[in-house]
This record gives sequence, structure tokens and C-alpha cells, in this order.
Amino acid sequence: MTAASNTYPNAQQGETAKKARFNSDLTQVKIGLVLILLTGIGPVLAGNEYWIHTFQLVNIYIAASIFQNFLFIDAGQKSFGQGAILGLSAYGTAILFGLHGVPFVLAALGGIAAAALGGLLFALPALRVQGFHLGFVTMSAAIVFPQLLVTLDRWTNGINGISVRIPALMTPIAFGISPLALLVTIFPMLALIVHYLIRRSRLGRNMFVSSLSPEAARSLGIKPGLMRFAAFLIAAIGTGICGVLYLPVVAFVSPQGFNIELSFVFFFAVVVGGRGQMLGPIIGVAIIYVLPNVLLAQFVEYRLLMYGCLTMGAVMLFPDGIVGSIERLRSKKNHGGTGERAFRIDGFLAQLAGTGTAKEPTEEIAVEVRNGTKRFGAVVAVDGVNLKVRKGEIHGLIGANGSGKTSLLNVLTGLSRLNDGSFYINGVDTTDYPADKIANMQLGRTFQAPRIFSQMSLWDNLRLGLDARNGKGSDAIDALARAMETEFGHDRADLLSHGQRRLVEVMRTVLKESTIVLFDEPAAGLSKSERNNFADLVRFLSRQLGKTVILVEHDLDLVWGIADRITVLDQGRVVSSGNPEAVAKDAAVQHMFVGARHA
Amino acid sequence: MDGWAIETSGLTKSFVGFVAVNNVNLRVRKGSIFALIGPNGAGKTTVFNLLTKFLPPTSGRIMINGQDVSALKPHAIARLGVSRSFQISSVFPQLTVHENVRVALQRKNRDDFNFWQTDRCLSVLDERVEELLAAVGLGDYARHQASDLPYGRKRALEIATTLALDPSILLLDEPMAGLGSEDIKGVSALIRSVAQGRTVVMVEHNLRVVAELCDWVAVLQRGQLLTEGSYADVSANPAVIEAYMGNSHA
Amino acid sequence: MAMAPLETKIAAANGSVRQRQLIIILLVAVALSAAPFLIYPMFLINVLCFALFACAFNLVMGYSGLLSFGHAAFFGSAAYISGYCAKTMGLPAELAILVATSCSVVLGLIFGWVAIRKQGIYFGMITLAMAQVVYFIAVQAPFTGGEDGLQGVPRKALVSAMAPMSDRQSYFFVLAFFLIGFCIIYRIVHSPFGHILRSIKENETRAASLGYDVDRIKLIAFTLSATLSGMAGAVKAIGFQLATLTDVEFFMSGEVVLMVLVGGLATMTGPVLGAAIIIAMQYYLSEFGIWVKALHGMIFIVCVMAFRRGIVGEIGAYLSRRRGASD
Amino acid sequence: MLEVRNIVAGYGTIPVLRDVSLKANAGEILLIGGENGAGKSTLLGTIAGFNKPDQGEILLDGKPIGGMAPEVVARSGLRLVLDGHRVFPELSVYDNLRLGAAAGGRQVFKRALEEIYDVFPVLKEKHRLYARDLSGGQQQMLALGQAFIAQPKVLLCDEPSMGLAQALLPPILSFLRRWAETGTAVIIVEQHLAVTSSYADQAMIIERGTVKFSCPASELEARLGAAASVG
Amino acid sequence: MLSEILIIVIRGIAIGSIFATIAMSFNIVHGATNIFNFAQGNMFILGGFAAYFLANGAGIGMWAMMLIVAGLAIAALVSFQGYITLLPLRSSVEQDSWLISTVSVSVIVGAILMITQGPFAYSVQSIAPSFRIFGTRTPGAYGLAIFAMIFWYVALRLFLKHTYSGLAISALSQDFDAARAAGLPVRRLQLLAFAISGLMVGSVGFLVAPVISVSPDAGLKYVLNGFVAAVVGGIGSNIGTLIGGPLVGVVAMLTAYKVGGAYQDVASLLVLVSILVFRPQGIFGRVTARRV
Amino acid sequence: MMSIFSMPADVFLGQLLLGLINGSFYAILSLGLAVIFGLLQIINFTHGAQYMMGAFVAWMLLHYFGIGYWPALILSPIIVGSLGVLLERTMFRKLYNLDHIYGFLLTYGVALVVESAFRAQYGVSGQPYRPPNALSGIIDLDFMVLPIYRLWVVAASIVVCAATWIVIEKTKLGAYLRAATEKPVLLRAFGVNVPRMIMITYGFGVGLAALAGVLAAPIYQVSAIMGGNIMPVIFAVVVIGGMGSIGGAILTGFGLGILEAFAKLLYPPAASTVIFIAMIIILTVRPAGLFGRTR
Repeated sequence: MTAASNTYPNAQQGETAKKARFNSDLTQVKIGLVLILLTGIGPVLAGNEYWIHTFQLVNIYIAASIFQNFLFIDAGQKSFGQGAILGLSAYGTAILFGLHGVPFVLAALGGIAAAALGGLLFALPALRVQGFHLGFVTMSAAIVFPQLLVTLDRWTNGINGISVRIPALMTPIAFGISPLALLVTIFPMLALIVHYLIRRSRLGRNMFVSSLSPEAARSLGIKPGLMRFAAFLIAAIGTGICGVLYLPVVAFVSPQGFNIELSFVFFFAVVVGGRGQMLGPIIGVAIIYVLPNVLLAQFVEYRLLMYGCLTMGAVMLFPDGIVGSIERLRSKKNHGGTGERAFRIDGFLAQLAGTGTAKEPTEEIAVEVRNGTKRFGAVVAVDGVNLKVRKGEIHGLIGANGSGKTSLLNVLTGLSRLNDGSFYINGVDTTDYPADKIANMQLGRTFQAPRIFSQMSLWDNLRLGLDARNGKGSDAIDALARAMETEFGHDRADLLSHGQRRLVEVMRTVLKESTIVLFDEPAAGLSKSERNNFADLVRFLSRQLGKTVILVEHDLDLVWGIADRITVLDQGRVVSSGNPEAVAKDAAVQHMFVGARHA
Repeated sequence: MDGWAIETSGLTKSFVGFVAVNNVNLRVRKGSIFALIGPNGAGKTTVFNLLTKFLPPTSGRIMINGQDVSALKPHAIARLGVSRSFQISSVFPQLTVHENVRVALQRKNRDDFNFWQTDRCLSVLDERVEELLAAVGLGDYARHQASDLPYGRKRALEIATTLALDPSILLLDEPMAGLGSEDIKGVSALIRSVAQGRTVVMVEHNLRVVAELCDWVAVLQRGQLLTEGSYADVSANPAVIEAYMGNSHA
Repeated sequence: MAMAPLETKIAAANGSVRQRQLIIILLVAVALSAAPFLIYPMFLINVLCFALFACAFNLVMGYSGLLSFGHAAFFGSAAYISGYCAKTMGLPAELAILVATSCSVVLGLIFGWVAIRKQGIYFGMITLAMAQVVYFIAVQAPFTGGEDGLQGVPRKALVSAMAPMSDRQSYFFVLAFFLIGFCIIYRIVHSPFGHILRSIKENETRAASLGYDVDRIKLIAFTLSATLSGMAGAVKAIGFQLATLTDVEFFMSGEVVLMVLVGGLATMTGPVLGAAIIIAMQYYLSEFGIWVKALHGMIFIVCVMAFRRGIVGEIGAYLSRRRGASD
Repeated sequence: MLEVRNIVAGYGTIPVLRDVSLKANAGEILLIGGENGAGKSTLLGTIAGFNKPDQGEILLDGKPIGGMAPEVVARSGLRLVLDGHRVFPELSVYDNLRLGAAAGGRQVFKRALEEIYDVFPVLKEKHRLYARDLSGGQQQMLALGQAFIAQPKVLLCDEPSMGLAQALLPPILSFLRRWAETGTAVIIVEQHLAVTSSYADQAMIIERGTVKFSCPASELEARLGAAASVG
Repeated sequence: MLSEILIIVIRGIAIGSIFATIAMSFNIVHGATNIFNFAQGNMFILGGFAAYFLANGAGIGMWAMMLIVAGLAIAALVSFQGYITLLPLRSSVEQDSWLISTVSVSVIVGAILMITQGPFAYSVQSIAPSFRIFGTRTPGAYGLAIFAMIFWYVALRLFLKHTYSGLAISALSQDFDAARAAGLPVRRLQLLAFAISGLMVGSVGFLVAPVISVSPDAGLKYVLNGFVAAVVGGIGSNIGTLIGGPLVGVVAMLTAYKVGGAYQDVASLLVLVSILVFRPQGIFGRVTARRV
Repeated sequence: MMSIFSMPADVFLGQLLLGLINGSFYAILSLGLAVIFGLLQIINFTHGAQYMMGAFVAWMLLHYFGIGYWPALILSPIIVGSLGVLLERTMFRKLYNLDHIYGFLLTYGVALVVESAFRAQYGVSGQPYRPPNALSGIIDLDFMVLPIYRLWVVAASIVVCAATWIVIEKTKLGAYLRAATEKPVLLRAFGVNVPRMIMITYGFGVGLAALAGVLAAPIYQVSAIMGGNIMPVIFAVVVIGGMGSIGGAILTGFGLGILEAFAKLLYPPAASTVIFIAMIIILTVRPAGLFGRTR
């Protein structure tokens, strides 16, 4: 951990600055804790057995929904099968404890392990596919699960279910509060806190980025697959504990208890309460579960219909859920929305000025491509390309559209593989390296379409670069990071202009302290003055900080203005390569760009 | 533009108890603006109703453009190119201004009985409707309901509707009734402009308008033709003066 | 420039209005297809037949301004004819309906030819009187079954390969005819002819002075209405398996007036709604016997005194008033 | 033809455009330039209906179109050619053109099709090919052709040069020029002012969401120079 | 032995044809709207219920008419559902609200069926006579299922390649904004896609009612198997579903026969997971180059 | 024995008399309708119901209060007439500015309410009402037997009709009435209380209907449906006679009664339809009706 990343922005800091907080997560957590405490302890103090039992179950559902929320939004995994996970753990514990007499704690661990296993099974397809695919898989798992419970009656007691009694957990210890009551109160609170902490952490951000833009994640050195595994595992363990707690609360498990309906309850609760809001699951369970099952118990026949209608209504009327809508109102009322205007290249240049020392390109080779060929079906995008980029130089890569520039860039960052040939970074053969591994070799890139995450503050967007840094960075960058944190901690990223969005990407690579930076058409859509600023920045990166820059660009003036060497591609082949003057004189190149250089 | 647009001979209409129009012989020259004046109850509107066959004459003949129309029904008269505006402004109140005019245009489309096509086929008329509405200064009111228009505008609408038929003979029944002096100027100009190439017969009380607009004036009194001639001649006629003195100051 | 905001709204709304219409149509389609599973199908069949009847009647009363008090003649006679064709002659239902509907064309032409030159109430009285002739014929003619009417008309159609249809199936059979009829009426109302009809209703003399042969146009409208009323009656005889004297009685003529009046004159959906309300009243209040008729009378009075635009009409007026206010 | 009066528009609650007015006349090309993020694309998007203006009016032929959905705007005779030669890659060139003629009759389509084949013979040559098999420049031609087929009264062209080698720009611009001369109002948003301005009649520079100045295109260079020396 | 395998294969293919048709109905909606309609299975079962209530034991003519009625009614229902699903997509930033709304529609339809019809399976008489193939008696509805699959494949292909609306729907799937800018009536096309998908599943549900268990909770099974068929064939590829559907069907039948009926869904799930893990684009899916 | 139309003269004359009796009712009822229409421009669909009420009031007077035929002959029209006035005051008055269709519909609604109320109370079967002693009995002409009461009805109706006709056509009051139909505003300017005149006229018309009801009570049975059945016929009479023509209504009423009777003789099934067929024929020949004026 570096010094910069130790200073988390916290609520107090946000309040002292005049800007409105970017989100109200912390407040929501506080309210949520109070609410859970109320539902957990309240009925006990009231002393009504029915309410005690009901709200214990409610609290378990709240906890499960919190993990659903985490999985659904923070990790972007659409799972409709959390009910089955809960069931796995509950059944696992019940089988071990109830049928085989294993001690409860051990049985519980077994149950949780079963749940974790189930979560990993879910994660398996999630390695390859996302979104509704996953939804279908998890949903079918949730459908199959109770069927299996019935079919495998040799182990599960089939349709009869398993009854369990754990008197030790039920005897009150003080004020009529039983250990069980305590557990089912504390666990959801813990779940909430864990959720909050993960969200504030680097892990949480990495998960979030992985779900929204896997390419960006990989180019920042994150393994999206690992993140998904982690997310499913965390959610499964959390839900598994819920399953363990479910057992003493209900004292009975049967296949009907874990049909798809249960999964829907968790999912719908998150949606109705407010996707991604800390408080969402709590409010959601109150509406989805408590309302039909407790308050309108005489209509219990219609509860499935009510789930559906409530959710439908929420999607139509409050697309952000109840809490989400309130949060939206709050941020609408408070939007400052001017901070991001200060996000300009010249500002950063001024800040960074004087931090580096003058450097010149060395003769060491940073990147080398040997006879690289990349095919897409019949189209040969990169055709036997040989390319050498020296350390510390600015290397322009130009060519008409479809000449293979971006394809080459994708190969270099590991997002796609060469069909033939090989390439080396800092002398290491990286031909078959995955993108994240390449990224961790201090290589950074930008995308033509900037990857901006509007759910994160501007600073968090930038911070992704810092997160991806390998090892300790320079003081200058740390200082810049701190300045940015105070400046942009509560600004919205979605208000940035197109040029600024590009700049965010560029600044990420700066914060990442990559030694090799690949820019994919960074100047497209920048104004003249912005372009000049950008040229200054690139020059600064190369000459002051000694970075190797590969610049894929259409703007010939820009390239000729700053590049040390230029490679011209045409239809996947290198037409010409060398210093700008030599390339400009090349007849083939002149032919290609004739009449185009007076922009 | 020769010959007579309208000729009547011995036109008589008697109601139970009294004779509204008595042996009137009128001849209206093609292309002229012809005024029918006379005190209240002189039978002017009845003459109009007879000309358009809204009332059947008791006796006498009516020729329009040389054709004897005694046997025809009102709508057939209209199809001969005789178009009439009514004494009390007469629009289709629940239709929009646009539709009011379009209904008139529709007739030439020959789809009186076309009940199988959608009304979208009427959009070909829209351009002409807009032209006509613009001509009478109603361009901005196209989507209003006719009943919402103030009186003067209703008149204008009625004239637009009448013009939509592109009539050869225009019968205007007191076009200035109920109009303010500003509107009168406008409508006068309008009448003058539409009279190009048309025959206009009007009943009008406002003698100044008659003097200004009309080529020929016929005076009716108690159902009979008192005299006719240019306005100057007629206004000098003592009988006319007497007829008017008796009434117009009442 | 007073028009600008309104035009903007119209233009801007145009896309969404069409879409909203589309959605409403979809919703209605869903409701219509789900209805027989939620509501007693025979009731729905009854409603549909009378809705079509009322819509057809609205064509004369609402859109042409002619008060016909004899429309039961078309409805009832067509019911008898199609019932007879289907039962005694064993024709398939579609053919029976076709025959009966064609007869209604002729009957409509005769009625119209006699009555059309009369206006307003005269028209109503003459049509009433003529419908009475049809009624007496129905009472005395040998094939109508007198007081009993034609019962147990078979529901065998070509589409069912002459197999008897169940209630739900007949519902869809009737629905098809209703939709055809409704679409025809919609087309008529929104056709060039429909526009002329409206203008005649608004101001007959003016329309004549524009060169329209008012009598002919009204005659055509009346005949169209009679035809569709006949279709409604014919379909009713099949769908309900019954044709009786009540179908030709002049109370029936009054009832259809009431349906249109309650729903809303000169609206497309008003008559349907009106029919549904009146039929529902008859169904669900049947235990009150004759008092239902008194209730009808009272609704008549209320409608005429205070509620002349009918339900749909009043809603439409309210909406357009609100739109006007928001401008 | 097209008149924009004092529109204010943006994403969410933050206005990107403030009080922008412009007028595009039939038969003329209006060039809109300005820094990135100045709101040029937002302006086109707003005119074409992709954004809702918060205030102000957009009049096409005197009829307001502000706030209508893009497809409705397109059908009322205003076409936006999106940046980055967006065509339908998995449809044939011919089908792409066919879809352009969302409104209008068969005759109009045939005539326009022949014209566009005349101007860009390569499209005729490749009319059976999938659009994805065309080069970037050809795709841009196809995108323009798609708009041309509809014979709009107003054409908006968002950065026709974007992603194209600069050598490809002049033929496209001269096509727009000829098109404009048939009585269409054309608006081009462009970064490469120097190349484009010689084809345009009017020019306008937008800065930070407001109109900095507008002038005849011939004076653009001078005005830009003046602005640079002052600012 | 051989005849057993034949039975399994024939029935598997027939059941798979149902899956294939559902998969094709997924494809058309997904292409036009990027939405995967989770409620499709329940719409399919509604078709079955329509057959039970409207055409059980009816003559061929009435049966055909009721088929049309059911198809149209379900098409209307689905396109209305599509309208509702699409509504929030216009404004909200969150673009996967459809996931939630289609799931909730699925729950709602299932719940309504459960409340009104109870948790029973209804059996429907077949209109088509059973036929002998390789000496095995096969219910006629199986033939109908295969016929329906082929019919819908051909119809969709003709529609998408040769009609203006079809081309426009394809265009939507390729570039939504460009389609809007070109003046295509986007929303109407999307609703049309929904309607077509509804027509497909509704009619097929009606056709095959005699050989499926028409019960309120059966919808989920079919939506999942349809999805598996779509994934096996490659999402968006209709020709792929022609293979994918029968494949899944045969696997399911085989499992039911060899292992036990309860494992049918497990087998489908395993097929799904293995396809997703090893070849997510499906057997026939093409890796499309996307803009980075 | 004489024979007319190849049938015995007594049958013939008997039918003639029957026709005259029916005609008397037609005449009085259509007269009332015509009077009301003349002034209010409303076709009084309630007329049939009021006719029925007239009979019922007479029956009730006898049944509940023991008041006999002769007082009822006066009382019943007054009672029913005042009810009519009430109706006019509370309802019709608000509809004068609207399309006449609405007045028609309103009266239809009222008729529905009244008739079904009576039907609900008394059923469809008739209540007997005996003629007064003075008029019971028969006169035996040698070719037929003639109930005195029927003779009285014919005579009474002729007198009533004639009187009404004289009042309206020949007196100053009648002149006012006629003037009021033509130009109510003008008449108001003369200082005539037009609304009150309308009210009284309506009351009078209704009273006529009730009178017919009382006269009919001993002949036909007093039943709730007696009004509804006669209304279409009355309409036909009014239409044939020519709307608004008082004399036309009277003459046509008698004429059609006789026509109906003959039809019954010649071709019984046509009896109920002959009037309507006559109407169709007459309307095709004379669209304005027999005595109607063209406008």
C-alpha cells in the first residue's frame, strides 16, 4: 500500500469540502445497522414468539439479499440462484448435523463449504459469459436444486425433509435474548459492513471494473475471471452462513423451502429496494417479503403474484428502486457539477512540471514485434509486421483505416493473440502472455472509446490507475494523486466531455506509472489547443519521465510534431519506418497521404 | 363574359296568407357584382332561397347560365357553380376550421360516397385548404374548432368555404352583417378580389358598401322589384329614398 | 403565433399518440382474448353482439344525427333469418349470417327510402312505425316460432368444420364478426364519406349548399348502419342460439338508443361501453325483474338531463378540457 | 429551412449547450467548428432528436420539431449522419440504402438510388456485399448515401472525416457541396476546418456550449486568426 | 434396442423442435432489442392452456381457428409485455432493467395461472393422428412440433431477409442509433419483434399441447431448455437452433430414459454449462469483431 | 239482408263502429300529441304512458276512494295533467334549446319508468273497470247490437276533438298558441307569458291523453301495457296526418281506425300492420303527410 492509497476519502472529508458527497453509502450503512438492530432485537424485547420467529427469518433474508446486492451490482454478476446456495448450506448442515450427528459447528462449516462449492460452480460459466447467460444458468440451477433434493432421497430424506433442534442456541442468555437471536442480528449487520468495506476497497473497485469493462480491467492488470470467482465465493460464503442460521430458526428443511421462489425473493428485494444501494436490500426485504407474508398474511396465496407485481411496479415507477430514487433526488438536488471542469491537461502539466529530469531515448528495445501476423477469418489485419520500439522514445504508428494499427495495439496489450510470429516486451517473450500479465509489466494503454464508470466518482475513476500500479511509485505522482483526490473526490465522471474522458484514460496510465504507454487515437476529437496540450503531455512523459510511448494516431501533424520514429502501416504491412524526416520523404508514404497534410 | 348569369321571369313565391316575392324579373350580367337591396321584409332572402332552390317557387322560371333550373334540387344548383353564404353565419361548428374548408373541397374529389377509404386520402387537399385559409386570414386558426371563432372570423371562414367550391356565381347574403368597420374593409377587399371572373349577387344593408362594390343595384320592396340601375341612378330615385326613409330609420 | 404551442404538441405527440393507440389496441387484444376465461362466455357473446349493434346504430344516431327508433327491425329480422337458415335449412353459421345481413341491406334501403326525407323526430317516429310492421310480421309469420322464437339454433360453422362450437369457441367466432364490423364502422367514420356525414349532421343546409346530395348520403349511411345492425342480430342468433320477439320489439330499439347514449354519442368506443353496461345490468340485476326497465328509463332521464355526452364523451371532453387548460 | 432558436440542452441536469441559435438555409452548407466538448455533437444530436432541449425551439420549415423522437424527426425530413461512418454492417449495401428510404415512395427511391450509384460507383459495384466488407471511406459514402436516399430537406453531418484518412475527405465534401446545391440545407460538424471551410457557405464556431461567432465561410480563417490574436 | 433408440431420437428431436422454436423466438427479440425474454416459457405454456380451453377435442376447422386466435392473443400479450419492458429503457441509465421486468412478468404469469388453474397438469387431446415411423407409434403432435420448427425457420428467414420490416429489425440489432437516425420506426419494430416471438411460442404451445404437461410451473422448464438450445446453436443464429434444439431434446430424452426423468433438467443444465464454459458463442455462433 | 263488399251488412257496420271507436282514441291521443308538438316541438313519447295513467287513475279513484266514472272523467285528466305540468317544469324546460331528439328521448325514458313501475305494481294482466250505469246497456239496432258506452265514446271524442279544434283554430287563445309556435320571442315581446302558455298547453295535451285513458278504461282493460302498445300506432297517425296539423290528426285518427277495422274484415293478419303500410304508401306519395304543409 502506498501512502496515497492509505488516505481513503471519508465522509468527514467530503463534508468539509463544499461539494456534496458523491454518494451516501456511509449514511445508508448507519441507517441500515439501526434497522437491522431493530428487527433483530425489537421483537425479542416485545416478547412475541411469532414475531421473534418471523423477524429472525427476515434478518436472514436481509443478509442474503445484501450478498445478492453485492453480487449483482458491485460484481455485476446476475445470479438468480442465491436461494439454491442458501439451500445447499442449510441442507448440508442439516444432513451432517441432523442425520449423521456431526457436531453443529463442524456441520455448519460443512454446510458453508457446500455453499462455497455451489458458488464456485456458478462462477464456472461466469468465467466465460455474463449477463443473461448467467441469469439463465443460475436460474436453472435454482430450479434443478429442489428436484435433486427430492430425487436424491437416499441422502436428503427426500420430500419429507429433515427436522433439526438445537436447544443450545435457543435458550436466552440475557434479557430473553437467545444466542440465535444475537447471531441473526449480528450477522446481517456484519454483512452490511463487509459489503461497505469491500466497496471502498481496491478489491471492490477491481470487481466493479471487471464487470463493466473486462478489457479495461485486463489492461489495468486485473484478472476479471479471478474477480468473478472471488465475488461468487464471497457471496456464497455469506449466503452459506445465512443457510446455517436458517436451520435453527426454521428447525426444518425440505425441498419446497428452497425452490426458485426463494431466489426470486432475494433478487426482487434488491431490485425493489434499490440496486447497489447499501440500504436497498433491507428496504427491499421489508417490502417484498414482510409486506405480503406478514402484513397481508391472509392473501398468502397471492404472494408470488405480489412479488412479481411489486417488482414490475418498482421497475416501472422507481427504476432505481426505492432507496435509489431517494438517492437520485438527493444527488440531483446537490449536484455541484463544476469541479470536473477543472479537469484539464494544462493543470496537470503545471503540477508535474519540474518533477522529472531530462531524458533521451535509449537504444534499449522496449517493445519488439517479430514477423507478427494476425488474422480475422479471411482478413489479415496484421501481416508479417516487424517493429522495434526503443525505450523512452515516442513511436508514431500511422496508417489508413483498417491498416491494422488498432489490431496491432490489441496484440501488444494481450487482448488478442498473434496467429504467427512473436513479440517481446523488455526482452521477455510475451507472445502468449494474457493481458493482465502484460499490464503488470508496467504497460498501460488507452482505448478509442474511453472507459468511464459513471457510478464512481471522478477520483475513483482515476484511482483505478493507482490501484493497478506495481510497486511503489514516484513522489511526484503520489503528490499528483493526493491533489486529485481532494479536487475530484466528489465529482461526477459522467459529466466529463469527450476530450476529458480521453484525458481520464491518459491520466490512468500516468498514475499507473507504466513505463510503456500505448495511446489509441488519443487526439481524435480533441481541439487544436487540447491537441497541443496533449503533445506537451506526451513529450513530458517521454522526455521527463522516460516513458516509452506508442502513439496510434490519425492526426499526421501531431505525430510528425512529437514522434521520434514513425511506422507507417498499410493493409497490415509496414510500408515505411524510421525517423519522421525519412518517412516523410518515402515515396510510398507520400503517395498515401498526398494532399492530406494541410489540416 | 357575355350574357346573363341569372335570369328570372315572373318569379313568385307565396306563403299562406301573403306573397313574399311577387313577379320579380331579375337579370344579372355575368361577371358583375349585383346588389339586391331593399328594406327589411322586402323579400331579398326569399329571393336567395328561391335562386338556390331551398324554397320551391310558386310560379315563375329561373335560368342560371341560360339553363332552366326549375326542376333541380339545392345540391344540384350548387353543382352548377352557384354558391351561397348564409345570412346568419353558417359553418360546421364542431368541425375544425381546416375541416370546414376541406369538406367543401372534398366534393370535387368525387368521393361523396367513399366510405371504404381512410381519410388520409384527404390530405392531398391540405395544401389548397391552407391557401384558402391564408387568403381569408385564417391561416393561424386552422386547428381551432369553428364554434370557437369570433363572429367576424366565422364569416371569413364561410367565405373561404364558399370559395373552395370555386363557384361561378356567388350569392352573398348580407356579408357585412355584424362586422365592425375594420372587418368591413377587409371583407370588402376580399369580395372584390374574389369577384374576379365571377358573378356576385349580394344582399346588403350597408349602402356605402353597395355603392363602393356593386355594378348594378336592384331594389326590392314588398316582394316586388321597385327599380334597378347603377347605384347612382338608384339612389337618386325618389321612390327608393322614400322606401328607405320609411324603414331604415326605424 | 397563437397556434404554435398547440401545433408543437400535436406534432410532438403524433409519434407517441400512434404508439399509445398501438398499445391500447394491444391491451384490448389481450383483454379480449383473456376475457372468456375470466367471465361467463355467454354474457360476453351477448355484450359483443349488442356492442356491434350499438356501434352500427351510432353510425346513424351519432354520426349522421338521425334518430332511428326502429333499428330493432334490422337486428331482430336478421336474427330470425340467420336462425332460420342455420336451424331449419342447416346452413353453416357464416352463410346464415351472410344471408341475414344481405336481407338487412334490402330492409335498410326500404326503411331509409321512406323515412330519410324526414328530419329529426319525424324520422324517429316513422322508423318506429315501420319497425312495428316488422314486429307484427314476426309475431304472425309461421317460421318465427311466435312467442317462443327460434330456440336451439345450432352453432355449426364452416370454420369448425360444421362441428358444434363450445361457448368459448363461439365467443371467438362472435368476436371475429364484432371486430370485422367494428373495423368497418371505424373505416366508415374515418373516411371522406364520414367527414361529409359529420358536416351534414352539423349543418344540413350548408352541406346541401356545398353541393352534397344530403338525402342520398344519409340514405347510404342509414343502409350501412342497417346492414351492420343486421349482422349483429344474425351473429347474435348464432352465438346465443336464440332469436325471439324481444329482438324485434320496439323496446329493443329504445335499448340500443340507451346504450349509445350512455356510452357516448359519436364516439367509437362509447357504444361498446354502453352495451357492456346495459347488458351487465340486465344480467346481474335480473332478479329485480321489471324494475330493470324502470332503471333503464331513469338512466335515460339522467343521460338526457345531465350527461348528454355519455361516459366516453364526457371523459373525452374532460381530457380535452384539461389539455386546453394546460396550454 | 432549419432554424434553431436559443436552445439549451445537455445530458442530465448539466447544460452542454447554452442559448445556441442557428439558421441553415436551403442550398447552403453551414460548417460548425469548435473545440471538442464544445457541444457540437450535442447540438446535432439535439436537433436530430437524440437529446431533448430544455429550452428553446427547433423549427424545420417553420414547424417545431424540438423534443420529438429521432425517428420522427428523420421522417419529417431531417437526416443526421452519425460520426464514425455508422452503417448496418450485416446488411448488404443495397439493403442499407433501402432502409435509408424510411419514408417516401418507390419511385423516389429508385431515382435517388441511381443518383447515388452515379456519384459513388463503388457502391453499385459492391451493392451485394455486406457493408462490413467495405472500407471506412466506402462506409462513409454508404452512410451519406443512406441519408441521400431519403432526400431530406436538411442534412446534418457529424464529423465526416472522423476515422478516415484525410485523402478521402475531399470527394465526400464535394459530394455534399453538389447535394447542397440541389436545394438541401447541409450542416457539417468538423474538426478539420481548413479543408472543409472551402466547401462551406456559412461557418459558425461554438465554444463551451455557446456560439462564439458565425460568419461567411470565406471569412472564417481571418476571423479565427483574429480571435486567436485577441484571446 | 434399436427401436428404443429410435423412439428416443424421434421424440428427442420432436421435443427439441419445441426448444428450437422457443430459441428462435428468443433470437428475434434479442436481435431487435437486446432483450432476452425470460417470460417466453410462460407464454409458451399459455399457448398450451389455450389449446386445452379452446380446442380440446374440437374439429380441425375450429382447431385451426382457435390456433390463430391463441397465436394472435399471445402475440398481443407478448408485444404488450415488450412495451412495458421497453418503457424504462428510454430514460434510465440502467439498461438491464429488462432482466428484472421479464423475470417478474414470468413470475406474474406463472402465479396467475397457478391461482386460477391450480398446480395441475392438464392433458389435451391431439388433433393430429399418431403415425408410425420405423414401426413405432408416435403421437401426431410430435410431427407438428417438427413441422412448426421448420415452418418458423423458413418464415423468419424470408421475413428477415426479404421484407422491409425484417431488414429493419436486423438493422436495429446492428446499430440502434443509426437506425433511429435513419428514421426507422424503432419502437414499433421492436414491438413487432416481440409480437412475432409471441406468435411463435403461442402457436407452438398450442400445437404441441398434447405432448407436453400443460401446467402452471412448466413454463420455466421450457424457457430454460429453449435458452439452452439457443446457446448451443449460438445466440442470434436461427440455423444453429435447428441443430441445437434437437440436440438438447435428444440429450434430455436420453437422460430421462437412461437415468431417470428427474434428471432431465440436470442434463440440460450440464449441457448449458459445458457449452458456456467451452464454447460460449455456441456451436454455430460466429465470433463477431466488436469495436474496442 | 244487405251485403256490402260481399259481406253481411251487420258485420260490415259492426266493424265500422269498432273502427270508429278505435279511431276515437287514435284521434284524441294524436290530437294531444299534435297540440304538444305544435308548441313544444317535442314528440311526447310519454303520451302512451299518460293515457295508461289516465285509465289507472280512474281505476284507482274507484278502487281506493270509490269515486265513480263521471268525476273521474274530470279528475283524472286534471291529476295526470298536473303531473305532466310538473314534468314540464322540472325537466322539459331545460331541453328547449337543444336538439329536439333529446326531448324525445327524455319522454321515452319517462315512459319507460312509468310503465315499468306500473307493471311492477300491477302486472301485465288487466284490471276490469265497469262503465257507469247510465251508459251500460245496449241499443239493439236491427242489424246489430250496439253497446251504449261505445256510442258515448265516439260521441264524446268527436265533441272533444271538435272543441279543441275550434279553440285552437278559431279563437284568440288559439291564435296566440299558433303564434307562439312560430315566433315565441315576438310573442313574449307582446307581453304574453310564453313559458306559462307552454306549460298549460302541455298540461292540456296530457289531459287529453288521460281523458282518452278514462274513456278507454271500460272498453279495454286497465293495464300497464295499454299505452306502450298504442304508441306506435299513434305515431303513424300523426305522421300520416301531417305533423302539427290539428285537424289532420283528428281526421286521420278516425280514418285509420276505420281502415284498421276494414282490414280486419278483409284480411285479418294485416289488421295490425295496415296502418303502418298505409303510412308508408302515403309518405311516398305525400312526404308531408295528408294534411301537412310543406314547411
